[in-house]
Amino acid sequence: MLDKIGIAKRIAKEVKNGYYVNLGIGIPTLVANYVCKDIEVEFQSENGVLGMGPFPFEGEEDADLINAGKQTITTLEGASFFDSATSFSMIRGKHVQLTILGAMEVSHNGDIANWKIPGYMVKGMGGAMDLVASAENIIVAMMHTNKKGESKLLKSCSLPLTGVGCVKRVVTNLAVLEVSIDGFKLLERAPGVTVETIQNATEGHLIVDGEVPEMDI
Amino acid sequence: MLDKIGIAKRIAKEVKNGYYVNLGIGIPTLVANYVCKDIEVEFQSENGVLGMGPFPFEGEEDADLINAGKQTITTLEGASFFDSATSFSMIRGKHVQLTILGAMEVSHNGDIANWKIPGYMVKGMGGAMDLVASAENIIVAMMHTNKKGESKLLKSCSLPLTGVGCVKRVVTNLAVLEVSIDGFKLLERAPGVTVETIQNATEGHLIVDGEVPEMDI
Amino acid sequence: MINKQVPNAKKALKGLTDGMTLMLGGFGLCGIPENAIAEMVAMDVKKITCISNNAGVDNFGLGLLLQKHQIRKMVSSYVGENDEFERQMLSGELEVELIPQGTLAERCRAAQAGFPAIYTPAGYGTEVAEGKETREFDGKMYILETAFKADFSFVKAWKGDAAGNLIFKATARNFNPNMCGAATITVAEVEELVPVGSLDPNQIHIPGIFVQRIFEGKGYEKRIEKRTVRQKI
Amino acid sequence: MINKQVPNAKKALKGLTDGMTLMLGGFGLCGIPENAIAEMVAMDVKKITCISNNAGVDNFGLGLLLQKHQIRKMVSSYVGENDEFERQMLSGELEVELIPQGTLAERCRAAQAGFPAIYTPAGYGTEVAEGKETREFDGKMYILETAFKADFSFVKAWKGDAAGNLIFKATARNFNPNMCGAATITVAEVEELVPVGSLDPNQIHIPGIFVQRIFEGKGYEKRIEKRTVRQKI
Repeated sequence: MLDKIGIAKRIAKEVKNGYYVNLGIGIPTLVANYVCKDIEVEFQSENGVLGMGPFPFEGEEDADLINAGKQTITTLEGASFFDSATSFSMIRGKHVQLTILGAMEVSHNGDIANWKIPGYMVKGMGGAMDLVASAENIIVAMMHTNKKGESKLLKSCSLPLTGVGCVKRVVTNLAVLEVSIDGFKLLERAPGVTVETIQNATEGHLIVDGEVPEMDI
Repeated sequence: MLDKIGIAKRIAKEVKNGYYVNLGIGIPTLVANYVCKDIEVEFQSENGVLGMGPFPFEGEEDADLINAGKQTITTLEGASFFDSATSFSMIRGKHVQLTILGAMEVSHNGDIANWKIPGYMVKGMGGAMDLVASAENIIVAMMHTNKKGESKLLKSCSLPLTGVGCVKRVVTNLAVLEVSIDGFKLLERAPGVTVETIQNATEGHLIVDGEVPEMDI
Repeated sequence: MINKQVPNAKKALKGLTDGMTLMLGGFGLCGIPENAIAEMVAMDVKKITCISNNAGVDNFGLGLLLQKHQIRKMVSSYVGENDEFERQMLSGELEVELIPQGTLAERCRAAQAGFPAIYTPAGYGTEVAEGKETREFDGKMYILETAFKADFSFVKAWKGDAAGNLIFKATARNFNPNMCGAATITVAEVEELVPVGSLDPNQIHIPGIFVQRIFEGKGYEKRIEKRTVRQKI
Repeated sequence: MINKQVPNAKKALKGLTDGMTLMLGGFGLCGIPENAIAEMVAMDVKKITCISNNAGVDNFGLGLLLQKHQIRKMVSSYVGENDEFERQMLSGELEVELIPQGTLAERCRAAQAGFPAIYTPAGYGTEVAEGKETREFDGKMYILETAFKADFSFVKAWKGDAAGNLIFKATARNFNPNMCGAATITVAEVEELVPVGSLDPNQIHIPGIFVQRIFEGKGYEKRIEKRTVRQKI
């Protein structure tokens, strides 16, 4: 079973040379730390920066330089700033190749719910609806089950949707799964996790095709 | 009767303090020379410049700095450069207050034809269709009649249209006319030109309401 | 050159009245029109509708207007980090319309550029699409979203000149350029008002034609919402 | 940083084949991709469709491709100043689609920004609207125009870096930024390729994400189409 850092490390392997990547808040933010140093990657933040770098050293924070999570950041060589409309042109126009974000629920047809729980204060969807409606390649990073132990990989989402039929891949503390027309295809098991454990934690249709290898992180 | 410079001088009086103005090719280009020096005006050219100045001195031409007529130009203090989409945002978004352009025909309901003569080589509409479809305030500068002596102010345009119901005012070598729901309203006569002369040169419905003053140029 | 300079925030906000619809630039507390907000608090203008990506925090940004119950409705993409906001929203005192961030940006740009509406895929199949026209293009579904209509747009830039030309700094740019010229009157406040002619015409982010009034703001606090740092090794 | 640099025009045009649809920046002869055009002449690529505001003059710009009968179709707003163009058009050898200049710019921008179509008032009631969907918004009529689909986009910038970041100069900017990222592959040629990190991130006109290949062009002629001057008094 993986912890959050483990999930981030596994997702980092999905980041390929030449990718522009948008990282959501939470586990996705951690992914940047584990991307292979030998490949060329740039991180986009939808508030208007391409070429994001690490957090600043203490005393070097700039109030005018933040990411979409409102955290102070730095930029790397080759960075650029732009307005919000241009930022979403990059996203909607499919110039950002990979979007990694968290979710409360994913259904086996690729629907995602991650912005609203009826009865609770709704903070808003931010850029998530634009991201999931546009990106060619969406990876969800989340725990396989919620705090009550209920599956977050469902036949059909119960929460209000963020996007329909858009998720391509899900990486959880238990497994790597691909969204296919027939359901969640189990690609890899987390170290020490059995297929049976994954099956029990997955409410949506799970496809197990032959031997399922363990993740190599 | 006015010559082209006279028409330009008369139109220059329509340019008010604080106006952003787009000038078409031909007589409209001349207007810039006669705008009152005491008012604040900026000229926009749709190829991407605001704050156009006069032609450069010989030897100071810059191939990267032209107007929409492809002539070498200069800029004034406070000028800015921008891309074509932004340029037409200014036009379509009604940020340019006044458009002055030439025409082959104008009808008394405000239609304009100025881009195509069937049977002749068609060069294209350039930015004219965007300008006439968007501007709040469009003044046409032209001769009252064509080379054959036929009226260019018509009941209905015979040539392919550039825009419909958009012209607000026409200044010709003979008169200043306003486009109203009832027809061309005669506002001013060129020096020495009689109402009868204007009537004879106008095929579209001409409205003569009381004494028509002579232009003050 | 057409002079857009006004002496202060008070003159810049002339004509702002109760019930108006306003656009306000900024992302979180980054790049917000601090002086215009302070002046609105002083004016005590009421029942305003704010189109702004976020709603500030309890005691800064639009939170200052919320404290005084000056806002009737917020149109935003994300409104966390604000307890008073939550209280007013849950009590029904404050109306909230949540829309996708890219849709918000483009509805501003549509107003700026004279487009009546746009087709965006964002929100298709979700409650954001409810009651809206949808349409297929090349096998993909889109929602028709209309251009915003606002009375005032308040933006904050880094440098500007009396001609209204603006330059923004880093990610304080965000929605500010898209809101210029997107309302009847655009008011720009700048950290530094420089002499006309000192900005490179090639490097201006927003040409002055999109701005009606400009003034040099005072006492920018530029509060940091989430100070995150790394340790020197 | 993702490196987009290629050594020369030949490498930059790799994959360009007969029958493709291309976007080319420039207004008249100002800001045209001279090196890409020269390479296309050398490659002798045929039956291409060019989306470009103008068609060059007889012996420069796109006129060089016309001379060799390489262009099947032009999509432009204005095509004067070119006798060979006129001859080929009147003989039916060359297909020409004339569209309003603002529509041309925005159909590029729509492709860049992932919008399927736009509503513009330009051309309503004229032959440009024939066969197109029209629609009323707030009492005004608009035409639905679709985003362009192109295989290559060739743009010319003033300065650029290996990350693909671009800065344009004066009115040589024109359609170039709007065509970046509007085709499958965007090829940028620059007068000067500067080291990564030397461009101010705040002053970049086109972020590198919109550019797939970049190279430093050679021997720019930058011909002036209409040299107009005033006399020193």
